[in-house]
Amino acid sequence: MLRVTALSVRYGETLALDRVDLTVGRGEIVAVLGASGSGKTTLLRAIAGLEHPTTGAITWDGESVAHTPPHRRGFGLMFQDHALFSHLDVRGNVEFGLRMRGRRPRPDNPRPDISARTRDVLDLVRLAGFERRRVDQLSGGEQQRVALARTLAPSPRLLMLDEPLASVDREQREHLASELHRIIRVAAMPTLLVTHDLDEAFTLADVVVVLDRGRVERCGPARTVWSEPGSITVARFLGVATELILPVADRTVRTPWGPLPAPAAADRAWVGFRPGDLRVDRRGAVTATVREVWFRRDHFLLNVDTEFGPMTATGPRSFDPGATVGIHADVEAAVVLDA
Amino acid sequence: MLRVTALSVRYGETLALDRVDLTVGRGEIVAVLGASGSGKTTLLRAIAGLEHPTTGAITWDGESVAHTPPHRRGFGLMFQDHALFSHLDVRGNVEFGLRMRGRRPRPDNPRPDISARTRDVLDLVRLAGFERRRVDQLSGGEQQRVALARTLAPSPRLLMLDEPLASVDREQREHLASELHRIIRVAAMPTLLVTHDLDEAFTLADVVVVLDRGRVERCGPARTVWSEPGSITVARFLGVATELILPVADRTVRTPWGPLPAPAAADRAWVGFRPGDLRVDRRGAVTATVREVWFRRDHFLLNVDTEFGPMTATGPRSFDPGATVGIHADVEAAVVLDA
Amino acid sequence: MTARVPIWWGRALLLGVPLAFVTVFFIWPVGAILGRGFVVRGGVDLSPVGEVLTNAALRRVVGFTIWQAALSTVATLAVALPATAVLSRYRFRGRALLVAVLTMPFVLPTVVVATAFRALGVHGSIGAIVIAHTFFNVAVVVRIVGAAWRGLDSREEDAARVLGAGPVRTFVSVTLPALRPALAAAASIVFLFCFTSFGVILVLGGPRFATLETEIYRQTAQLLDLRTAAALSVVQLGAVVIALGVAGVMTGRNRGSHRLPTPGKIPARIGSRARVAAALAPAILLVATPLLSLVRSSLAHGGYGYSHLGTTPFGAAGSPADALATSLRIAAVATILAVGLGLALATAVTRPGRRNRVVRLAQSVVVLPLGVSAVTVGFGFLIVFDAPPLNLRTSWWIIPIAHALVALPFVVRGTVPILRAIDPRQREAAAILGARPWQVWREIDLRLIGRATAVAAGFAFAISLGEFGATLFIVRPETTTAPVAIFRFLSRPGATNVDQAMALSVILMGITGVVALIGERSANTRSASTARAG
Amino acid sequence: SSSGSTSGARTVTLVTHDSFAVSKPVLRAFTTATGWKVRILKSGDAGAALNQVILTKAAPLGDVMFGVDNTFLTRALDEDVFASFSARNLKEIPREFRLDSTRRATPIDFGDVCVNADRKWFADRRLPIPKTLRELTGSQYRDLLVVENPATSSTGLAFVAATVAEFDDGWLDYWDRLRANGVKVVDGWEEAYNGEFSGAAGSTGTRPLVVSYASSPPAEVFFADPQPETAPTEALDATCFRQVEFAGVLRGAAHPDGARALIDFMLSRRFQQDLPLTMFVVPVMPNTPLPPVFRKFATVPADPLTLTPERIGRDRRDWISQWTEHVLR
Ligand SMILES: Nc1ncnc2c1ncn2[C@@H]1O[C@H](COP(=O)(O)OP(=O)(O)OP(=O)(O)O)[C@@H](O)[C@H]1O
Ligand SMILES: Nc1ncnc2c1ncn2[C@@H]1O[C@H](COP(=O)(O)OP(=O)(O)OP(=O)(O)O)[C@@H](O)[C@H]1O
Ligand SMILES: [Mg+2]
Ligand SMILES: [Mg+2]
Repeated sequence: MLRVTALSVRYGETLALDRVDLTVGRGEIVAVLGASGSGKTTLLRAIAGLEHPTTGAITWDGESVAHTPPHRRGFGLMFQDHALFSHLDVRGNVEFGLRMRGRRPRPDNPRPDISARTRDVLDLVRLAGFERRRVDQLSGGEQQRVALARTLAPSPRLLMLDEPLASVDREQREHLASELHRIIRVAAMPTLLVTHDLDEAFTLADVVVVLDRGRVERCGPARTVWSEPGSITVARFLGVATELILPVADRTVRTPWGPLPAPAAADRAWVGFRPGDLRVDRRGAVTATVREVWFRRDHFLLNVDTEFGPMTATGPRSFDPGATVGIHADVEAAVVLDA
Repeated sequence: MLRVTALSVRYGETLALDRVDLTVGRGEIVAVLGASGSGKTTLLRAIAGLEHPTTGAITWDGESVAHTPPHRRGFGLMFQDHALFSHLDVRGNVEFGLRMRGRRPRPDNPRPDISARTRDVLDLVRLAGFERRRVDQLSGGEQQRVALARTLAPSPRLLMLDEPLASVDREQREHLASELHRIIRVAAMPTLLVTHDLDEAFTLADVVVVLDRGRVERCGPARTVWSEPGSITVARFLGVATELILPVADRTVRTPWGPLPAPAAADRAWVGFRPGDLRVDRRGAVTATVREVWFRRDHFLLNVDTEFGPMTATGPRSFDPGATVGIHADVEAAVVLDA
Repeated sequence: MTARVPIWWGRALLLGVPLAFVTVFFIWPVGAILGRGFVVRGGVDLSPVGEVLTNAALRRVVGFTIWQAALSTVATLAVALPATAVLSRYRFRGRALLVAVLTMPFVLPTVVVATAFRALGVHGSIGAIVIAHTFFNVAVVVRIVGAAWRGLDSREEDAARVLGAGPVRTFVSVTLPALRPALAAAASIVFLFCFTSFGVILVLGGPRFATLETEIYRQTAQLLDLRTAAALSVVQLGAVVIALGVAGVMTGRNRGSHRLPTPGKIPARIGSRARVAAALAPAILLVATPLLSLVRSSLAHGGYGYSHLGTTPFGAAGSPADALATSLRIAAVATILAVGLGLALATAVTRPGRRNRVVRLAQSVVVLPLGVSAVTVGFGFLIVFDAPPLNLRTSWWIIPIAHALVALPFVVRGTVPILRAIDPRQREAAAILGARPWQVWREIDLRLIGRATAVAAGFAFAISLGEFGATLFIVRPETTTAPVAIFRFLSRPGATNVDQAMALSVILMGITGVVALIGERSANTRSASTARAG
Repeated sequence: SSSGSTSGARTVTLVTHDSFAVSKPVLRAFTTATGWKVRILKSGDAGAALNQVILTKAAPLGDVMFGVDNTFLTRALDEDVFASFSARNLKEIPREFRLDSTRRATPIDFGDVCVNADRKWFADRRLPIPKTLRELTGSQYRDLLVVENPATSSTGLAFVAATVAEFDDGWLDYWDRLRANGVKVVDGWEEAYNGEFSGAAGSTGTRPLVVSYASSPPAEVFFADPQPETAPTEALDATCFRQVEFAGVLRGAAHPDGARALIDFMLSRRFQQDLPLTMFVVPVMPNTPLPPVFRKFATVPADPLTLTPERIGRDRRDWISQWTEHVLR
């Protein structure tokens, strides 16, 4: 089990990580989310031993790894920019970790069959037949899958993936995501997953951590974090596009679509909706004027103006800008916070 | 206007592009989709003049660019792996293209437009204040935005973006996507956009091209391609997850949810559904056993087994594996093809 | 941002052994001989330096030395860079052979080359000096810069072209900055060679031209005026240190974009053939013409020299074949010493981590032997290695050690720019995958500098085969090397002596070419087979 | 310690210059006769070798030094690198060679530095070969002479000494005239003889007059294959400056016995006889039989130019700098 306590990392002036606390249990998948530059990569690098924390502790099963060099930690890290070995072919890259471990076969961990394992992980990432290819002659997605295979091959005791599927297409991504999920559960491998794809994060992760400028802004079980972002920043980050400031009376927020319990004894509350929770509907309680319409394959996304301010809603069909529509809300799904 | 005719590119044994035809009009955004390794990057590189086509022609406004070297084509290409200049800082990277266009500084006002333009594009990608940073000390998303800014800065006459937003978070991505859309429309810049994000593709693009193993598998207006993928490969690529082979009689496909017009005079048809078009519903016409459930933030994704085969559907709440549910289909949305 | 090297003593050892070597075999003897010049009755008297600097004639000598070295360096770069460009970018038949030919001059004794140049009418002017220096040093640029150029990541160049930079501007604004460390390394070596060049100045320039090196030789070996010699040596060292400082500034900061060298990516096509030929022509003409004229004169008298390789001339210590065998043995030992120590130092210097002053100093110190007169070092050896345990004055070992000192800078300067350019993430990835520090070195660093190391080893070998100035002072009859033998043949009148000298020169040059060819070939096949088989 | 004797075998170490040579059987004869093996350390040219000996006098490189000539003799004596030693045959050596009255340096051989001429060149042009130094400034010999730089070549220095001996205070005027007459200066004997002189075998040189040795003509014959009937070159008697080479026992030598034995041997007939063809010098011992090529082709001038070692030692520096000013600048 990995435990990170009050971890800070500084690059010159930049405080890239600011007293981060984090726990990853056996077989648990923790998704690390956060805006660009919020410190996700830095967190993984620090855990791997590639950055020197200015403060804080990293322990594995209760023992500090501060004085364990990276190659003895037994952690796997898939780099965001892959960092493939340009002088080795695909197979050379994938079997690298196995060869390094294999030098010291221990009785409890006998020298694995390197080529069989290499074949297996290459099958997994659908790159069978690419063994002899030079890595700089692969497409972006192929490179990313080699990097993933290379990280998985030695079965690390902690798996850290930095945007593992950013460059692969949707079909492959779904395949790989479910395969990863299976592997992680079977091997009970604690996993830290950095991703920008909320679907991926919330599909795979047990726990979601949201970083903001180096600090942990929110941490909790995936479903809870989704429904209770806890702060406006996190709410925005998790897709809240419509923000309303609404009056509170009797500890109740009065929304156009009905009352909601207020979070605190203030006289105003912040109420946020994700686009999917606001629908264009003839019976909608709020009248809106269409400003912009975006095609979203199975629906349309509408930016509209209302008496409560701008809203972003979904609709089943397109409307011309300037048209008047009604907006209906799924009040249950609203995120309510202190204003 | 860019026209590509019968373009083929070969890497040794691999035929990376196979007689590709393509047209991009003024102000038109063409999204290039395709599985990993299907030749998207190769297509952009060939148009930019960085790969020598084995056959085919590339013309701009009717004139061949075959003998125009890359630097005279005036095309902009954002590389999938960024290819930032590691010896230059952020500003040096962004203004590189402007300097190369040879705007001479005047004595009274040295390089006015270069620094103003640099500031503008850096503002656009939200990297104001990063001018002096070394590019290898940026986070992945920051690097990607520098690459985007560098490509946009000289206002190329053709814009080619290779997965421009793969490493930026959802919020930034939506911001950048709408900014890009605005810029492209205002400058009427023909654009080729490679992306793995179907949302992005279908939101931004006028025309969608789907590549498969170097060949154009489908090409057409975005909405048409979405509703009529034209082939099973493209249908799968565009999210069809449930595939049924159903009997045809009287030129009508008999689905459990009602009849559909058959595409041809065969006795069986291929019917595909996207997960969103199959819903768990008490009144569903098909009885199914739940196999797997995935949390999808505002809904659940269910893999179920039915008498017609496995299906992937969505549901409002979670079910335990083994539970029996009904499946309802939005038959209108089905993709029907020859079996 | 960097992987910690947990065993600090490992690094200390990597740094310490080469530094100890340089200290014992270079700094100590040179310091001792300078001490003889400066220490007067127990006190240090530096006034000779002032005298040298105020003496108009000597000031002229200093000025001329710097000027001719700078001019020669520029000329060498001008001739060598176009050739380097096509040799490292294009793939065509005979490439490896060309590289080998360009390397040959390196081993030729100056006396021999002078004969060839004189026959071509090139002598007795500053032009002759510059041409001869270029002839000798083209290989330095072609090989050091070439090794870096081949490993250059071409993606940034693509980016520049798409952004509107033509080939020239792409070269200036993207390629050149990336090559800068290697260029600085090569240029500083060439500069030092020309700066301390001895034979070329005397033989081809003629007696009118005096440089610091010739003055130091005269003051030390002929006049035994150690005071003046020491002062001149200090001035020489000062100039060398300044030159190295300039090179250091030129080197700039690290870049992480070196990849596995992929030799000759672009097959030379019809259109580009002419360009390839044009770029190679100056270098080939300059190098091949004197070489061919040498070969021709070695064939005089029905190839007497070749048929009498095993003949010990009357009164000589051994036959040409004996000298050749000695040279090869010494060169092998010197190469092993130089490559081993050089790689250790290069590794220590480039290991990620805080760069301290010792490390930066170490890099410069190893280059100094190139910038100090052979006679100073040779005389220094005599006065310090006169007692056990380092009673080496008359030992066989002193020769390969002296050669290794001269070759060391090639190994260090040839590999450091490439080690620096290795993306640190590659090492990090290896560490994450469980590679211990030495495994990281073996699997990443060594693989990527394979070619540069082969090149450096080739240089070390060639340097040892051709070294003359220092060898002459420490050689013994039973350790007569080929260049010394050539020199001795030529210092006796008579046709058979000249014939044997010429034949031996051509054979020496042939061996160098073959060694270079093998190195080139094996580096090529290694990277090719890596690509294929891993 | 420096002679590094191995397991009982007695070894005497000889420090000398590059041009030293001796044939193997001769050396073996010495070992057989005395039990001493000889180790030879060649250490650069004559000047450099002596300077190394001087530098290392606290811990001598070897036991014997051979190759100090009369131009360097005073430096060796002033630095006191030799121990005194009277060789067995010393008395038999003609007085003219015994230049060290303190009996530390023993003369072994001598040679003459003379202007050499390419006979064929002069014959082809029907031009008389010059006879004296003075004639060399004649306009018919314009651009024909090549000499060595006295700053870097001992041959060159000997020739300068020859002009001093001949012209005394007027030597610089002579050089001015030589310069005006197109004398060419190169740095070493090798370039002068092999590179510039037209008479050397296989040379591409163009100048028919060169400062070389009286023994060069026999060497041309000896090292030709096959050997010609007549020498292609000749040395000009009246231009010769005599160089005498000395040996001495090094002060502080580890094996002074061996050293003394070796010097005695150098004056023996066996060694003296070997000298002409190994080093192309003439033995100092009278009545040593000379090899046929020497008898036939070598000149031994009866009245060569000479200067005392003291004079050379005192003025050498000034000569060189004045010469450099007049001839090179
Ligand atoms: N080597 C470095 N030197 C200085 N600053 C750095 C360095 N690496 C990263 N930073 C800065 O530290 C902050 C955190 O970077 P990090 O790479 O951890 O972000 P990230 O969350 O991974 O972002 P992204 O999603 O864009 O990859 C950023 O502001 C970045 O600019
Ligand atoms: N330099 C090269 N040498 C050989 N094969 C190459 C080279 N570059 C690409 N390929 C191959 O050509 C095919 C097309 O590559 P390309 O980079 O165009 O794919 P892509 O569609 O951009 O994929 P991705 O989405 O993964 O980036 C791939 O199979 C790839 O392996
Ligand atoms: Mg990151
Ligand atoms: Mg691609």
